Amino acid sequence: MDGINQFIHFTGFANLTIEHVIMLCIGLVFIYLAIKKEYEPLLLVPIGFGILMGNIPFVENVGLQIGLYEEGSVLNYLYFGVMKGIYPPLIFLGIGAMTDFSALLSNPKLMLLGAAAQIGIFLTFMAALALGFTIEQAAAIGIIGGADGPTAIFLSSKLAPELLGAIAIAAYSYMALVPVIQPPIIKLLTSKEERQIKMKPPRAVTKLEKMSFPIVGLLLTTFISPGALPLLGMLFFGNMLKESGVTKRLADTAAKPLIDIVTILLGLTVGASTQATQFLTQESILIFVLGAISFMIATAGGVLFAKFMNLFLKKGDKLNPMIGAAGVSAVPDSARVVHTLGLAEDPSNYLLMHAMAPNVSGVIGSAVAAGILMGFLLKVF
Amino acid sequence: MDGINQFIHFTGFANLTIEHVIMLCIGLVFIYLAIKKEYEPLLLVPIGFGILMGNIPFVENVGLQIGLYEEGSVLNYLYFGVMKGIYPPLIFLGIGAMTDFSALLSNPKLMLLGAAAQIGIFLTFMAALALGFTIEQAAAIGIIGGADGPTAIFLSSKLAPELLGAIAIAAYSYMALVPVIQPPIIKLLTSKEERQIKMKPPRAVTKLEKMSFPIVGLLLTTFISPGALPLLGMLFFGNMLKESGVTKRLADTAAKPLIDIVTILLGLTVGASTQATQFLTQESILIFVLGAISFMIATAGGVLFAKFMNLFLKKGDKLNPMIGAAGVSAVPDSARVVHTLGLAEDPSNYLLMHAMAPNVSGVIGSAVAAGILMGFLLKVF
Amino acid sequence: MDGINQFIHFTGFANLTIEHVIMLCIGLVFIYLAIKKEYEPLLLVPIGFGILMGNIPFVENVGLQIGLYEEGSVLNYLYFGVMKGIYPPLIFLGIGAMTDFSALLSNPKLMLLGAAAQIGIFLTFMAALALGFTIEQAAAIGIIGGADGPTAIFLSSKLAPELLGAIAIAAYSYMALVPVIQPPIIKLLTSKEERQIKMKPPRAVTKLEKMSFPIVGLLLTTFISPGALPLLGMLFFGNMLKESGVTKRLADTAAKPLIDIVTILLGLTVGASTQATQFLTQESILIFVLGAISFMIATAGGVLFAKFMNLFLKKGDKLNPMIGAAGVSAVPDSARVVHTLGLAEDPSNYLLMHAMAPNVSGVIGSAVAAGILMGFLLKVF
Amino acid sequence: MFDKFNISNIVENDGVLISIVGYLVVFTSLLLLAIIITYFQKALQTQQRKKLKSLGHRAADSENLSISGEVSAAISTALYLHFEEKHDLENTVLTIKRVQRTYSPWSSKLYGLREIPKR
Amino acid sequence: MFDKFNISNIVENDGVLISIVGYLVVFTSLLLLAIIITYFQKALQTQQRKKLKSLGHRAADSENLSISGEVSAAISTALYLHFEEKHDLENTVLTIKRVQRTYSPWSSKLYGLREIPKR
Amino acid sequence: MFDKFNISNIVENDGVLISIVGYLVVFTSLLLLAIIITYFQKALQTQQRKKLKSLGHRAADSENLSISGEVSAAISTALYLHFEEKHDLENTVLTIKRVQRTYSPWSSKLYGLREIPKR
Ligand code: NA
Ligand code: NA
Ligand code: NA
Repeated sequence: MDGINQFIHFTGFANLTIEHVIMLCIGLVFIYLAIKKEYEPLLLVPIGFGILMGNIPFVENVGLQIGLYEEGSVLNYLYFGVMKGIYPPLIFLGIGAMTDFSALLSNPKLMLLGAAAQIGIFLTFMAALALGFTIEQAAAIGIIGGADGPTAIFLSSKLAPELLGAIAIAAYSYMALVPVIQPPIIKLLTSKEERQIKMKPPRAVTKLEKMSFPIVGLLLTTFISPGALPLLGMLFFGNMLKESGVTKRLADTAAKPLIDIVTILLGLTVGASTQATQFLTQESILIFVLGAISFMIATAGGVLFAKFMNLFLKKGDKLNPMIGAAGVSAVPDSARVVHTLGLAEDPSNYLLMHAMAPNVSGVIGSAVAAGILMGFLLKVF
Repeated sequence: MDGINQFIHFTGFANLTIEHVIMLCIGLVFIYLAIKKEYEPLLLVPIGFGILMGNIPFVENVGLQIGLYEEGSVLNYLYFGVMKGIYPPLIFLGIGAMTDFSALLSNPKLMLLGAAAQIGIFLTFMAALALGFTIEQAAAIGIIGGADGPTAIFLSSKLAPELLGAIAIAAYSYMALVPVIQPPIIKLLTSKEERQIKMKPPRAVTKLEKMSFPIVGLLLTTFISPGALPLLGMLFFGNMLKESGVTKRLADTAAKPLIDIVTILLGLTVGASTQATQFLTQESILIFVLGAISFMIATAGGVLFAKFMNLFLKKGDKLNPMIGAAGVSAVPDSARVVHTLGLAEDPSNYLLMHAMAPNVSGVIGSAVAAGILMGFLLKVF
Repeated sequence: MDGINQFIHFTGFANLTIEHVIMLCIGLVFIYLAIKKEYEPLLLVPIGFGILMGNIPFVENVGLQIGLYEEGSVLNYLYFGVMKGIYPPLIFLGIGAMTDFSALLSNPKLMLLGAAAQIGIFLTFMAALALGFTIEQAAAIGIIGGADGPTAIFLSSKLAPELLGAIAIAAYSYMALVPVIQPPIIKLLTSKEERQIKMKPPRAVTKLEKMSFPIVGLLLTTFISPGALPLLGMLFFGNMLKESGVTKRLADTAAKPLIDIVTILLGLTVGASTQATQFLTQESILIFVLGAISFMIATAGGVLFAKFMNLFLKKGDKLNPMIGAAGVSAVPDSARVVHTLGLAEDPSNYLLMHAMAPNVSGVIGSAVAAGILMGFLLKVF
Repeated sequence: MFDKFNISNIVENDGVLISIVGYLVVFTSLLLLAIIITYFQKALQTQQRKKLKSLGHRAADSENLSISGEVSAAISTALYLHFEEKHDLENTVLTIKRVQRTYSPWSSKLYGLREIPKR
Repeated sequence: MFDKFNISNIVENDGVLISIVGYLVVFTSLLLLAIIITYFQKALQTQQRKKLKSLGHRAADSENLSISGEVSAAISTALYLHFEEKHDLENTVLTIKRVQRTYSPWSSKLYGLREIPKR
Repeated sequence: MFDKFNISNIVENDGVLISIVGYLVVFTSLLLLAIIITYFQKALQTQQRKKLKSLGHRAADSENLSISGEVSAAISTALYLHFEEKHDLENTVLTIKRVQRTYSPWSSKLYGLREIPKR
């Protein structure tokens, strides 16, 4: 009887709490959204399943080595790459190897929209400060507004590892929900005429320009913000492999098996890091609220700045202000949202290529912002 | 002359012992069986070559950093994933991503055969106890009867790392030898009529069932046996990636480069862990004997339970008892053995699809068993 | 104003030195050579971009965790595989999985040319000793003459980690410059008649010979030089996977995603290890000079030994002495250089297949040499 | 080698108890899984039949929802040929055509890395 | 939950300062990048036009160096169809054919691992 | 920079000894390898010829067991074209067709992960 008792004592049923149930349901919702709505499935499926795996109830710290937070467990070893900020740069490497920066190169002034949308980061940073978070935590929460999962994970791992799970989940959730969050804000801030503005077709970009971009981009952005080197260095390195024309083999590997492996491990462990016993706190909920606000501010920032730029542009060159919303990044979803809205107003208005420019520069923008925040806050002396 | 002496002192020839010769021959036999007989070549070639590499004689512990057991050597670093039980769950991830559970879903009652065959684990466990092994060692030895390499390696790494090499080699050897071990036992326990029983064609399985299975399977099995989470969590996660329909890219990577890389490293280092100076002991030989017995018991258990089930099934629904033998797992070899035996009796009797159901549920069964053994034996309090 | 000052203090502009500028230019030259001249692009692009990333100026050791030499930085984690000598054997694994040793098997006596060219290693070793390097450093510098990047990195990581960056950069630079370095030396040492010698077509090689080679090669070379086990073991293991005929799946993975991932990480971090603050020393320059001499001696050694062999070969069997130059390895560039020179003398003289034999045996030769040097110098007792 | 064999070792270590509990648990988990799957499938089929009916099909019987015997035989034959290594046929019969989705710049899916959205 | 809201926390922590400096720096870096790219492109086009002229072409105007409107429309249509998941068309329109280079022994590129050299 | 050059450093450190032993060992290993391969091949050919004879072939001479000159020339030409980057030809000549084995559920090879067995 003793053996049976012990066995029962170890089962998940014996250790189940209401928090576990809540988290398991959240995991199921993530998987549902990924499969049914196809919201960011490549991330929501691993994260959702990770949430399930991280919330199977068990007796902690008796040497079973099951949980992500137990030293010696497999999940703990795989989580190492998240905790130490190793996975995000590798993901950026793969992203660089699959990104075509042509849209941005053909119309460089659109990069400013990617800068403007980063206002979400800094306003949220201040709001989090006001709510009593430490300055490091506030910075990590603010970066959710950058709408870049790897950047958010990287900065959190350096500044506020205790919030990493909540920040990562918030960032990816809202990135997945971009098609829900952005349209009302865009419509609120633009007139019908503005939404119907057609933009000039982008000009062709030469091979030499594409090859030079990763080098120029690396030198300029990391000279200004050296803290962004791990992220932007890898992003531009990946892009160099792609555009050099002589390293296709390496670019292919970076853009497929390497990024896939890292995505699987990152998604799974980030999901599993939401172990109910550690995750369901008031702080986590606050982070979710701040994250949502952050996304909205960023969207508004991009759109309003596009309207501001229009004041200075002559007639034929005016921007469709909706593409400013793509500056939040959340690549490529927000660009696609803009495109869809454009088609709704005028079925012959294809905004996707134009929206991609602020979209990818938003990535650079938030990585630069992360680097600056690290520069300010990681100071030891 | 001194230099030449020193050089000679360091050569393999100067350090060769009879044990090295024996192990080198075993390595050659593994490679031979893999290439000539095609017994599990994807594992026996790496393991066999690993045995060769692990048994090149050298002067140990003088800082050369050659041997697997020398800190700082490459083999030692690569062995880390075996020692810490990291590789097996990653292999299960890949296996999940390539396994189609349709056969099992279309006839769930066949899962019981996969449970029945696990009797081999527990009887061997008791036999090993009787022979004087510690309880942790006995459990690790018993799991050989689960006929699943990764499960055996995982449990050994947690419970009895000192026996890991011998257990892994035994498990994979017998899995390779399934076509030799099983047929006589199956024939002994079944009549000709039984072996000729034809089973109803399996029914089709919907996409929704296949998608739900990894979730239901995860929750149920790991709630009952949380210790199985690292293995079964990854198995079902891989299957989720495969069946979700929206993460094909990740499933492909898990099922090809990821599992291949891990298989190469695991096979090689498990092979190299058989360094003669540490491996050729009476214990190792005992483990091999117990492993063989374990496989036979498991086979018998599966077949006999199928006959037992037939007592309760009405005429047209009777099982061909041979498929019980597939419950040991050793996927897919034991299913194929059953199929071949079926064809020998009646060239129109295709048992493969039916045998796959106990075959894959045997995998789940032995992972659950491993989890329970860990729960009983890893207790700290 | 304080904040702005601090920000400026952290920028690359504020920390830029003339050494950084020099290194950045070297990085650009590497990338230029890779893209424009296609000299070893799969290595020079990652190394070149790594040099750029390693020489973005920043404030060191204030916790920013940017630099390769700062503990906890991403580059530092990725550099682990270089420092501990893990990447080179994995590259050898991939190389083994893509190398066809037929050329060598069809005319085994050509292997001696691969041995002869290793004279470059030992003469440079002595020269470095005379110049005041320690014996470990001298051995690591000498191995540059082996013209094998992974071997050079592996030996340096074990014997002289402080010189690793310079040695790796020197080795890869000269491997890339083989088409520039070798032709004049070859022409100097051979007459026009010699360069026009046609060789018998190689005979076919059976599958069994190709399958046995990795086993025989492993046993023989590592019995003689156990220190070469990490490199040669992996090389022959990869080749076993390729030639076994039953592990194609694993060979494919070793030869593509695995080697690509390792190449990306190795190239990038070796490049980034040239951080100006640590790299630009008189020692580094000496190493470059010695490396160049080493390549020239090796080339001459191979050619002269081919001429020496011709003294003993009867008329129809004479070697074209140019193929001796391919014995330095730098696979496959030096073989191709020989081929091109051969065509220049006689457009119907195809030397490539003949040159591949000394070419690949040069790889084995320098790995054996590395093993012996380790045996002599890593002694602890 | 087997001289140390001593049955009392088993009892002292709770070996019998652990074995019985362990074996029962393995059985229970797979049995429960089988039961859940079965019920889940029944629920699904009921729902599906309702749908089919409401769409005007004749009451779909279970036969219609399963693989027919002929299809099954075809699969078995294919598998048989497969294992007999009739290579020419094998490749014809079993090749599964995979259309790999191309990752153009516009579907590069930075971060999101998501597949092409439907709708 | 929001009761702790206290604006003075921001000022005490230099929050405003960091935010302003941070936002400005983000702007500056992307602005500088945009400017450099623009100038680089102008320099390139000047050079290119010179070349074209020296080769006897009529003075190439900027139109000739850009994607024409028609091409752009075609691309947009393709993308539209792509996102509307007209699958049959999609695969026709957007498939990028990749010729994977074979790695024969002779291009195995030990160490060097380099691609096939031109010239 | 080279002013520190001092030949006595070599002798003091056993540099000459190590070099001579080292170089000899490298030679020896490759020489032994060459010898073993040669003998192994001879043994194989003897065996093969016996087999061919026993099967009623005319005594197979060594020519028959090697690549003929023409084949070799063809290969060389292909390689030549290959390196000269006659791209159109290259792809025709050197493409090696790989038939990737499909991993259907039935050959999924859990654990075993083995390839399809012959027999
Ligand atoms: Na962003
Ligand atoms: Na099993
Ligand atoms: Na060499």
